[in-house]
Amino acid sequence: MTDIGIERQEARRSGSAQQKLLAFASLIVLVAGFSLASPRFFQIDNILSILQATSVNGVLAVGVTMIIITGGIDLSIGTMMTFTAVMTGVVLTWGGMPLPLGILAAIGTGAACGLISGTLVAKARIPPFIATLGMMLVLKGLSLIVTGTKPIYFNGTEGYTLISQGSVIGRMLPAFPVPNGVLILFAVAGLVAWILGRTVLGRYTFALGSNEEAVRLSGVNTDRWKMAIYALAGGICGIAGLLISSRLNSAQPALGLGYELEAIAAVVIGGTSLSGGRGTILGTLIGALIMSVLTNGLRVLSVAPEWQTVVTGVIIIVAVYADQLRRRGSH
Amino acid sequence: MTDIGIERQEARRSGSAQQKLLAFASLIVLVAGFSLASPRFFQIDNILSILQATSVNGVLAVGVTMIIITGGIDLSIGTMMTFTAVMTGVVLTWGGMPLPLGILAAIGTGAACGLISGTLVAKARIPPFIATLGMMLVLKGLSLIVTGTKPIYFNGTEGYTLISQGSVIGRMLPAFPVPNGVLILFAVAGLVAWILGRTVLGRYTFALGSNEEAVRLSGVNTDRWKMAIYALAGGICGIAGLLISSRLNSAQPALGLGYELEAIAAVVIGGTSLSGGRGTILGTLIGALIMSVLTNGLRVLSVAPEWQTVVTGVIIIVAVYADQLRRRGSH
Amino acid sequence: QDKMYVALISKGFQHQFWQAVKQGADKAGADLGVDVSFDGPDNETQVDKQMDMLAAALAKKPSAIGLAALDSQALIPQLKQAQAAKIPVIAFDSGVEGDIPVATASTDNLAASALAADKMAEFLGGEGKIAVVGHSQTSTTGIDRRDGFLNEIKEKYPKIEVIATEYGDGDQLKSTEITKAILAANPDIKGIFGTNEGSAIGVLNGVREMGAKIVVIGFDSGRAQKDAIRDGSMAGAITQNPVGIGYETVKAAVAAAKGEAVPKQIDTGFYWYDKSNIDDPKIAAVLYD
Amino acid sequence: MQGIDKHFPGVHALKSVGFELRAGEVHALMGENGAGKSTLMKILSGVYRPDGGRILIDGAEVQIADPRASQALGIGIIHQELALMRDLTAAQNIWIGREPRLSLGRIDEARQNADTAAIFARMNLRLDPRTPVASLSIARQQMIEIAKALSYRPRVLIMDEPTAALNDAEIAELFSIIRQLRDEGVGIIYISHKMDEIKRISDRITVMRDGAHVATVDAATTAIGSIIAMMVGREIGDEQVVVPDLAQAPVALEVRGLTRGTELRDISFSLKKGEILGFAGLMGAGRTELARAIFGAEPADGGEILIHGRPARIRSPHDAVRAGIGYLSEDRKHYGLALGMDVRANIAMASLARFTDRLGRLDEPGLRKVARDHIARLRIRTPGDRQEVRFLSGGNQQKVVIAKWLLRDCDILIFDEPTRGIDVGAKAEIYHLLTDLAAAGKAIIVISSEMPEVLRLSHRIAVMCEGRLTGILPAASSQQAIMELATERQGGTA
Ligand SMILES: Nc1ncnc2c1ncn2[C@@H]1O[C@H](COP(=O)(O)OP(=O)(O)OP(=O)(O)O)[C@@H](O)[C@H]1O
Ligand SMILES: Nc1ncnc2c1ncn2[C@@H]1O[C@H](COP(=O)(O)OP(=O)(O)OP(=O)(O)O)[C@@H](O)[C@H]1O
Ligand SMILES: [Mg+2]
Ligand SMILES: [Mg+2]
Repeated sequence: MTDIGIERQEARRSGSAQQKLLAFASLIVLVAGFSLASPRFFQIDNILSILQATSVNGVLAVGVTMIIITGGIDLSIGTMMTFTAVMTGVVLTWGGMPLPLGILAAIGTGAACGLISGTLVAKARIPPFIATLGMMLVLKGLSLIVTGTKPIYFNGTEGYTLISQGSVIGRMLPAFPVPNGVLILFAVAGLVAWILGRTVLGRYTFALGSNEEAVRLSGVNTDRWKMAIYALAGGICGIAGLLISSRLNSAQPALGLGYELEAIAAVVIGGTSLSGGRGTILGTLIGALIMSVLTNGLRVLSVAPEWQTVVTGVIIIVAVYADQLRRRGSH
Repeated sequence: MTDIGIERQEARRSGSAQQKLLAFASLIVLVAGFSLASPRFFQIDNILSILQATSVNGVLAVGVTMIIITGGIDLSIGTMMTFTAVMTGVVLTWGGMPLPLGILAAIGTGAACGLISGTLVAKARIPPFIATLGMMLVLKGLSLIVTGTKPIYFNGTEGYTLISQGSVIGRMLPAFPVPNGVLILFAVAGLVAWILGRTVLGRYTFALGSNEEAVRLSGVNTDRWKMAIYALAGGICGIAGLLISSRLNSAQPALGLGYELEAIAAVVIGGTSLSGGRGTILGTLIGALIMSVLTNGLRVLSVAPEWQTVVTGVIIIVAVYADQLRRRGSH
Repeated sequence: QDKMYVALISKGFQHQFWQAVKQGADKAGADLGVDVSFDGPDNETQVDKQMDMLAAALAKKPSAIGLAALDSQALIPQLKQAQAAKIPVIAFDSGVEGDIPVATASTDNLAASALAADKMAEFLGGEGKIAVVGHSQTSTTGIDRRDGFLNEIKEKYPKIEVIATEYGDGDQLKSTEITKAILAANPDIKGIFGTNEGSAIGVLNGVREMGAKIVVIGFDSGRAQKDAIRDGSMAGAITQNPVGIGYETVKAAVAAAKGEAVPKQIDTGFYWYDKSNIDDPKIAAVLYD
Repeated sequence: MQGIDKHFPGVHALKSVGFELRAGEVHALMGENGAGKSTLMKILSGVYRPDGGRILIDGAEVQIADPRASQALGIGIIHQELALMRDLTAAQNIWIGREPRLSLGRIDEARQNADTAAIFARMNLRLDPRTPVASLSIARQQMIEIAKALSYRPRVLIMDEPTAALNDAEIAELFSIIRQLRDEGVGIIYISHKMDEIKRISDRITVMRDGAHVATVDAATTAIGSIIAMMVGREIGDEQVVVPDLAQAPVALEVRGLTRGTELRDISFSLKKGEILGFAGLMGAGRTELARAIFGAEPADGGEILIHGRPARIRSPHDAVRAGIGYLSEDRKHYGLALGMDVRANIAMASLARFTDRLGRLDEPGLRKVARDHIARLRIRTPGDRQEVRFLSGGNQQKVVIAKWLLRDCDILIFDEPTRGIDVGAKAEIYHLLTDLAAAGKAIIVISSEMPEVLRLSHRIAVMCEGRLTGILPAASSQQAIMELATERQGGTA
């Protein structure tokens, strides 16, 4: 990682705006390809399903993008999402509390879990991989224990499913009933993009990933900021917990494992580097969309499931390779 | 010019040997704890089954240690292991070939897959996370496709189960019938430790993880070495494929997903840094043992499975934290 | 002095179905005054994890073992070990090849899903396009339920066309997305069969989100399926008797450990339930929430 | 090299530069920060490909596509930025890619260590070849790079600021090696900003300015003044230190009995407002350790730190900065800069709180303004304040770190090798700046391995040896007196 011999990367900066647009191209190619292959693909209903399918993974990916930019990783996001959903269930269904308290419970639980991970990473200096792996196991177990391994249903809470499935836009524009879940994804993405681009927290997020020691030696309380970032990402997991439990109208305690890999994949496909210091929310959104377009498209084409896996693997590699070529080509 | 520097570095170096011994302490504490908690735990049979349970994960972990030391990651090891087992099944059961060819098939398939990942990483400059994620999906699909989603049984191959379950030692020392799988694990670990410690390949493994650009500037063909390392790790996955299929007397095409995480966890618990440049095989072995002692011990204590997860999560964090404290304390 | 101890190794523990089995086993344990432990891997691919669990169980020297084998062939060496140690083995949920298990308490999944196929045909009037959302492409229950359903359709209902068979790993959200993709690709589809609780609820959610009006048939029970059957969004479902499976397994295990004779096959049965009979006490007894 | 051209985005780094090196000469390459010296050398060593021009060796045109090709042609280089593998040992770093092998791909570590020890002996460097590089100070890392270049036995040896982190004793050592190589017929390209060195070692001098070749002159017959004039295009006055009367000034920083292990032993001194205290000592004397201890980067085990007369608890750099201490590290790459971020972000890194509103929003226009002010004030050569720092030349990177601490406006500033890699012109400006800061009431510590720098700046000179403070001398002390204290061992043995 010297700064010698970086000719390869020297065009990065000037190309970076352009690059995002180009990463978008992979997505366009996929959409175009599937549209040609099946008339059923590019239908308003199906597009809305794809967007809806992106919402949970997208929110998780946006949250973990921040952590990855600091040079960390969070393996617990999948089970944390589940745990926040469970806690919402506890508050709403078992406790009979009003909806806002349930929302607070989800976000608060996520933030608290994130803060614990962050503390383990920053203060106890446990590598993020281990701290969050431990957290993932703990939260997985806790969800099962709290619920007694039974789902908690939200039947008692009027309109809980509307959080993700209702459509505020649909009421105004009946032709384009974008589900609220998608709006929430965009809102969260917008918020995090704003934080990353415009606030001190965002600045330190990049700085920590770029050279943590230099930031510390600039007199910045790096531990505190890092904990804040993990807590924020945890809160965002809580939003994902709301979305998924609203879609399923229940908190499913056994679900969640494996969601972290999918979210991290979206982040990396979106061009964020796992070694930290670099990344964009727009890229993450595109990465998440690429994943769900791919999954949906192959299903719409009725590709056999085992071939779906193979093709997904190949296309992920090709998409990132194309991106790579463009970067190299752009100087 | 003083020799303070020299004195201090010597203290450091001797500290590192000590450190490994201390990481060993976490393992000892676990074993002692479980032995006290249940008389069933420290029985020869149970110790042997713990060792047996470590063999597959241990071999995978040893292989991926090399890749992690280069600063890379390999998510495909789990499904690659399965794919190599499937190819062995194809050669032995379907093809009716003799055992040595089957062994060659496993190791060869693994090495070939590893070489492909390595090429994607080194030549196409695809981030290891994505290259091996793609590989993981492709191999998962291919295993299902090749087998037609049904397991291939090795009933036609005399003595196939002996690879892992026979006991060469047991024939000499009937009181301590250590299964061959465990011997193979130790042999592989010994070989890789030797490669890392004594050979040029090992040197470049550390060098790449430490500062790849500097290695390149020194005129080393970094791409070629990186590919060699991925191929070697792939070959080792092939050995894991032999072990698991020998234990199961079959190639199970759906198995494998999730094994990568467990192996990587063992590596990191063993003190290897995910950012590369640092790591030991002894540490990885201890990490793998910690994981299987933990799992077995909790089962022997009949802890409910959901609590098993919670306790495992906590102990992993605590073990690594203890290690961290010791390191900080030691200077 | 020692209380008898029965170790149950299942195929999983997180799903409702397995919890119901565990509930039955615990009840039998209480009734018969024996200790019961219940363990299982995270998912139904982890054959070697199950092996390690069996090894740990053997180390505990139980009076008997109950086993829901993920791959019975693969486990044979360890089962022989149990046999040598004179620990009787009871197979549950699905059978174990060979003569090692002294008894098998299971559901005939092939027959159960054939019944689901018959019901589907009945609702569709014998023709139309349908799809299957399975929970596993490789586990024995997954394969049996898929094949039982598909074979029955193929043999008896030539005018019904199965246009897609997908697998959602029993994950509700994944099954939801799969269902939506199937519906998007085939607007003329008439029915979908979900092969376990998670798949069935996923199908239900997908159908609901797409606003489709089709016949949904499920498997197993659980609160959401029961509600859906009551409000008519699910036509009906097949239920096994998981509590019974657990109970009978432990009962047989205790008997075998005492050296008493046990029936080789214990059929715990399966039932079709829909709006009309869901509150029937006989059915209600085998449903779980 | 003829007509070499190189563009970077926004920068025309080399404009048809010609350069000629004879066998057996030491050819100094000079120019301001960002003039293009390193870029030219990176082209010669295969790191960059030129956009235009030819390279001839022994009259024949050669293509240098990558570092390996350059090595094969007998070209060795010591890069300005250290390119070491920190997790490997000194010997392993030196022989990377050329390990002595045994059968089966094994490495002959014993021979490798012996060979390394031999090179170290030649350089008079006392260092165990098995020492991990990560645990070495910058100066020693620099020595490793030199050893590595020597081990290649090159025909052409490029040294890009090899002495930036070295002190006089080591430089003398290095020079005797360079002379020896020159006498063996090796052509040496020597880049440095230390004018006295250039005169001492070089045969010819090539001066570059703004990416263009200005002149090549004979070293013996050209006056330093005119070389500087060629470099910067103007005259630079040489000033003497004026010690202000600080009798009435309050004490800003007092250190009492600071101790940590064997690295720092019972160090006490005080620093007054408006004072510049220079720290001299040999490599490894513990000056950096002292600075890091005061700054809380690696807190001390014992002793007391008083700030403005009050005891301060400093357990982390955060505490230190809040207490009004700033520390510029000698290792800008690892401890000073976020290389992947832009100039603006780096300059503001220590002062973001000032530019943040209650919502946590950053005042970007404000940041842009201060960044541009500092770029102008320190003459940082960059296409703009949004350029990533890693694309800046070494000296300009150093200026960015200085700008970071100027912006922070601390009462007490500790500058560790502040002018590392900075050109003569800029150096004079920075000296000015430090003097002005002191005059404005700041208390400043300057750690430097360059004796002239210490003498030029300091109001008092503290000397360290082996982790002890061996004495504090007044401004007008002789180098002789300083050296005596710097080598004063415990028990008097030298
Ligand atoms: N990889 C790069 N990308 C963009 N610009 C670069 C790159 N490398 C160098 N430059 C620019 O080229 C110019 C020449 O830089 P170079 O490093 O050659 O200067 P230098 O003469 O070695 O200076 P110094 O004395 O500070 O080391 C500078 O303006 C620098 O910002
Ligand atoms: N980060 C570090 N970790 C361990 N040892 C270090 C570290 N930095 C420096 N050292 C060692 O500590 C000793 C004191 O070094 P220090 O850098 O404090 O000396 P110094 O007086 O600043 O000299 P200089 O900076 O000129 O080398 C040296 O032997 C050096 O090798
Ligand atoms: Mg330079
Ligand atoms: Mg120093």
